[in-house]
Amino acid sequence: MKKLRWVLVLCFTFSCFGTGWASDTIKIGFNAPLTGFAASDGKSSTLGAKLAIKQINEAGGINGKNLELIVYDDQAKASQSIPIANKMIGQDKVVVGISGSYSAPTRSAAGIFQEAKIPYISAYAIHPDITKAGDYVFRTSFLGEVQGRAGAKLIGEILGKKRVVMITLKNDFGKSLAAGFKEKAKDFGIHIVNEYEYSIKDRQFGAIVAKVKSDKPDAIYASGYYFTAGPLVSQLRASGVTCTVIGQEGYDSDKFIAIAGKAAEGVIITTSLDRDSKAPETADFIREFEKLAGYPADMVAASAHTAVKVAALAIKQANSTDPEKIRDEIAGISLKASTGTIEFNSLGEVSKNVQNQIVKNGEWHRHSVISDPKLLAPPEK
Amino acid sequence: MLFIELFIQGLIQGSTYAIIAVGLTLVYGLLRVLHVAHAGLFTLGAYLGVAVTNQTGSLSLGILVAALAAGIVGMGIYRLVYEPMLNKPPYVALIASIGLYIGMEELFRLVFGPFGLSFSSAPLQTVVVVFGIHLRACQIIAVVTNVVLLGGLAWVAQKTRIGTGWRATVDDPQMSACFGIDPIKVRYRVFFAGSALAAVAGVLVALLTNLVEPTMGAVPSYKSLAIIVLGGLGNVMGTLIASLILGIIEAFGTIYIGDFLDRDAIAFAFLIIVLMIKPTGLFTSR
Amino acid sequence: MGLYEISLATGVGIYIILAVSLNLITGYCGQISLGHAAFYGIGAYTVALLSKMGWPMYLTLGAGFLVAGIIGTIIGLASLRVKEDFLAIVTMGVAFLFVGIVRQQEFLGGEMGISGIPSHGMSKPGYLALVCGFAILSILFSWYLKRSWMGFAFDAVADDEKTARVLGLDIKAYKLTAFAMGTAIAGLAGGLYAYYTRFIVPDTFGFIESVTILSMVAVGGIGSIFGVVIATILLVLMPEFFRFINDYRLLLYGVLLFSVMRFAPQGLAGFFSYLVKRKEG
Amino acid sequence: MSAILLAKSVTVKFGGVTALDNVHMEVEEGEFLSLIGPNGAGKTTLLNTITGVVTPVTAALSLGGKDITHLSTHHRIKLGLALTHQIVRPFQSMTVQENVAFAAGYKKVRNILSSFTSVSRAPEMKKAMEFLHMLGIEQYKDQEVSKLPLGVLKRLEVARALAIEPKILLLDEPLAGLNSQEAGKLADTVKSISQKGMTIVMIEHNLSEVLRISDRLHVLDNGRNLAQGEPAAVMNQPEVRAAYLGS
Repeated sequence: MKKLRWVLVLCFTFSCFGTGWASDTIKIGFNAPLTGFAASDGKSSTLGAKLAIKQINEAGGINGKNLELIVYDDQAKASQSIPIANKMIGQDKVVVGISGSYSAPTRSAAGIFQEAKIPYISAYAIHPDITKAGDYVFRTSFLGEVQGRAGAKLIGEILGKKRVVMITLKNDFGKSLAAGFKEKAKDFGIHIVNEYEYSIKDRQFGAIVAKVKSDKPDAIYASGYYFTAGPLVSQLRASGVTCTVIGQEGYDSDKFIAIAGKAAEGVIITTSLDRDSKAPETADFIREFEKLAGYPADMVAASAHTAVKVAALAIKQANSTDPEKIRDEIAGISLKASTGTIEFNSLGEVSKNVQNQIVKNGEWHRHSVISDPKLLAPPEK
Repeated sequence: MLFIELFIQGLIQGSTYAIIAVGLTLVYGLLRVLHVAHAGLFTLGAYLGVAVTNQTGSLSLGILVAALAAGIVGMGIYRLVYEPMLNKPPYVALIASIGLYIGMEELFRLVFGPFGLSFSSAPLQTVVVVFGIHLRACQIIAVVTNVVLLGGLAWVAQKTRIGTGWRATVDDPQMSACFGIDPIKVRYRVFFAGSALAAVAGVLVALLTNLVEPTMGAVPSYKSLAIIVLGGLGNVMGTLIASLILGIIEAFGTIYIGDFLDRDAIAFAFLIIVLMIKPTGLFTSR
Repeated sequence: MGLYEISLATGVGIYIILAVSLNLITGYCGQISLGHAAFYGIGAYTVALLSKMGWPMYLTLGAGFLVAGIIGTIIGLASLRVKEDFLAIVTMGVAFLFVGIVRQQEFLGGEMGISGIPSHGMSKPGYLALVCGFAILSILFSWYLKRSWMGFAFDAVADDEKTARVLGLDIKAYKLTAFAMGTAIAGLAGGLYAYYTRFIVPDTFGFIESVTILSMVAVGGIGSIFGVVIATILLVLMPEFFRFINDYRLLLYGVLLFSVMRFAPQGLAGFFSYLVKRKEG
Repeated sequence: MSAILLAKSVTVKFGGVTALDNVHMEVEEGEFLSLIGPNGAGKTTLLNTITGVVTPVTAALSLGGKDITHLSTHHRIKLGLALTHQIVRPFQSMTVQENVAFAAGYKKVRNILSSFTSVSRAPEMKKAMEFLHMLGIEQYKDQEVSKLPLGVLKRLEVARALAIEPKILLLDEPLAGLNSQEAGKLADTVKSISQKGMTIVMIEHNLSEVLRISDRLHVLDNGRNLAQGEPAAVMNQPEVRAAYLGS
């Protein structure tokens, strides 16, 4: 029994050696939730980023040097991403940071990268404050508000449904989508019958489903991730609610269809990964990702892949590892990536088309595209 | 119409809480230990239930394997974790149990992957319309299993010799030992029964949501603690009733005071109000 | 000391204040609290709101300290009515209530939390010095408390309430004092955290965080000051050292918690005094 | 001599059972009163009612002339009451000397602020030695309580109760569990404390010691006053004999 205590102490002291031995690779930092409730998105985004790194290194790297991805687990918690950001900047000396995580950790890391004047790209976190941290912070996906407005156009104009019930996931993702949706609902003639909120930990929605049924809406605008939307949609259908359900990029994974099963048929989502896209970047990405990961690509993987490609191109064009030069290159970049053409405005936001996907016999397929620059314009300041 | 549906949904939710919490209240009644890792057995049961059903195609075999495995693991936890800590202050077992739960959650993620498991074709999903209310077979079965299992357990506790043995050991282990009841055997039986029930609850929830994830035990791990306090510690019937009441309050709460308190806050607000009025919980603890 | 080390040290400093403050309640007075992060949160939100209104730092930190202490006393009053078995679960309820309520109030930023908290205006090393100053202050305070007659009274309450009452001790007053002091200092830690991250979300102050703090006190050895401080440093730095094995970090944390409680239930303090005794013996 | 402790019309019910039925008891300053009666007569319940541990249905309690019926236990203790337990309850985390020293520091823990400002324990530790010496257990002063024999722990209880300098000391079966030789010695010690002027009320079944050291007896039988007065006279009363021997 005594020996065990000593073993515990010894193994702990041995582990104190850091891993920062010098090498001639260009380091890119990557924080993602590898453990905790968001572990699935963490894994997808990390694999998406690793695919991009593999592709770039196989094509000869950048100016003769290979890219190295430094991955850290932030458990989707703000308190975890602060030391990570400082470690990436201070110890690993990354030239660019990329967030493959949710909004809370991304927001706290963005402030640190801005202060250290090192460019930081958010792959899919949608909180408006991220890019407000400063001119060194960029985002390759559209904001929650923008996607919410697209949802209003999809329901009100494209589908022509007027009586809508909103089921909002109570976190920053759900709240900013709802804000965008409400902002444009009237313009598209939508009457919001009711709005219900649920917590990210909920999987059984008996009460909300019962109330929605009594509201008898034409359509439901429900925000959530696949692990909440899957059960929600299947319980809606099982209780006899037949109207169309509109979701967002949070649903965008084959796991959603696996969970909801037949109930997923006909669900439409606003996202940025078009499975039926003819564009080579997207088609290649979908094929390569499935080969690497062993499961079909999802929006989170595509976003991380895009963010790494943006960083790599910027380093190549800057032809140097000076963070300031890389930042300027990112700001002026124009790249056709798996999630659309990436061009940043003065605030570091992108303006790209919204790909609407629909579940048809168990697979995501293109439903329609929204390319209304005025509607989808991200904030400037 | 809406009220009936909310009431039924509350019953369904309450039933899953009850089956999990009953194991916990028995363990607490017996050892005064807050067995947080009990929720890990709930998740273990869900994983095994779905995995076996997907392989063999038979749900009943899945439930059986899940219950048996969880029961054995539960006994193992008693022997390796709690037995050496019985004479230690209560927080020791509490922290060890929380550490164990975190470890179990991580093991599930490492073994089964972060994406969670679903039924290849979820059984018991046929919809039955009962005077206008659409209910899935699994929802009805959840309530029925709860009533049968807990009713049976309460009957065993009241009427049979084993049951009285359990209750006697809860009241006074030394005294019941004088009457030939081996308290150690009773503890193993209680851990087996409680863990098996948690596994059954796991499979039931997997049927309701068709999603098994490493962290699915997080909510039950703390909510069932609130329930065993409400239901009176070690009191099976009390736990059943407290779980159903909580399920119903949560169902109505999410709709009517949803924008003031979230689901967990409603449950704990209810608990604290009850404790302020009656510090020993809704029912006298055995 | 690079950026990384400073941010880590500041985090450790804040956690030391938190663990020492919980040790006052759980260690000295024997009241198990699973809701301590709620007062950490009350301090953080108070400071966040007041600092955005332009209040200077020492005023906001003082306000965070007081508000958390006052609410802590009220919760303490409620907890006096409850049997000690239920106390842990009632305090757990407090953790969920706090997050549940804060998440719904718009003026507290709801889910989005509060961002744009003004900077403390000091350099990073300067702020680290301030945090360490407060940490040392709280350690000295609890060291003094242990020596004072109040500490003696706490030992009696923790040991056997009924006997202490029969010796004329006002048990309720002492429990409330422990609660008030512990929650107030936790509020201070919350305020320091608000300036450290400059944006706060409700989930940071939930049940999981309360468990982390209680684990630091238990692993350190309940009631011992230096054991708790060492355990805090260990439990904050351990995940950092094992950063490179991302996938197994949380598993290791769970295993560490479990094995310390299984093999050294008196915690590090007990473990060291056991070594000392064996050397002398 | 005025009555230092007055307990009038004390009625206590536990559920349906009437533990005490309109009991009346008076204790004179400086006297050594023993409260006797068969098991279940309500002796300990009366004691617990006086200290406030048990809340009576009706009662009028006064200590040193002040009404203490509705005061909380620690207030009553502050007014000069002290109690030892039937089953010993030493502070496990403290040594023998610390147990008594804590009680001796009762003034310092009276209010929160004074407890915070006072640090030195030396005077109380010294005072504790006096009480330990009085009870003859000073040689155990540095020992952990968990390993000590019952006799020493019984004396520790008395020493600790004396340390808060009460006006009246309530002893709940101090001799229970001791062999006759230890019981005799402890009885003598308690008698010497009484002779120094301390008012004592003792519950005890060891009748030979009770008769030897008590000034007065008060007899209870299933919750009612049976008799009270000078020891020898009380024991000769037929109803007292019947109560003990069971008619």
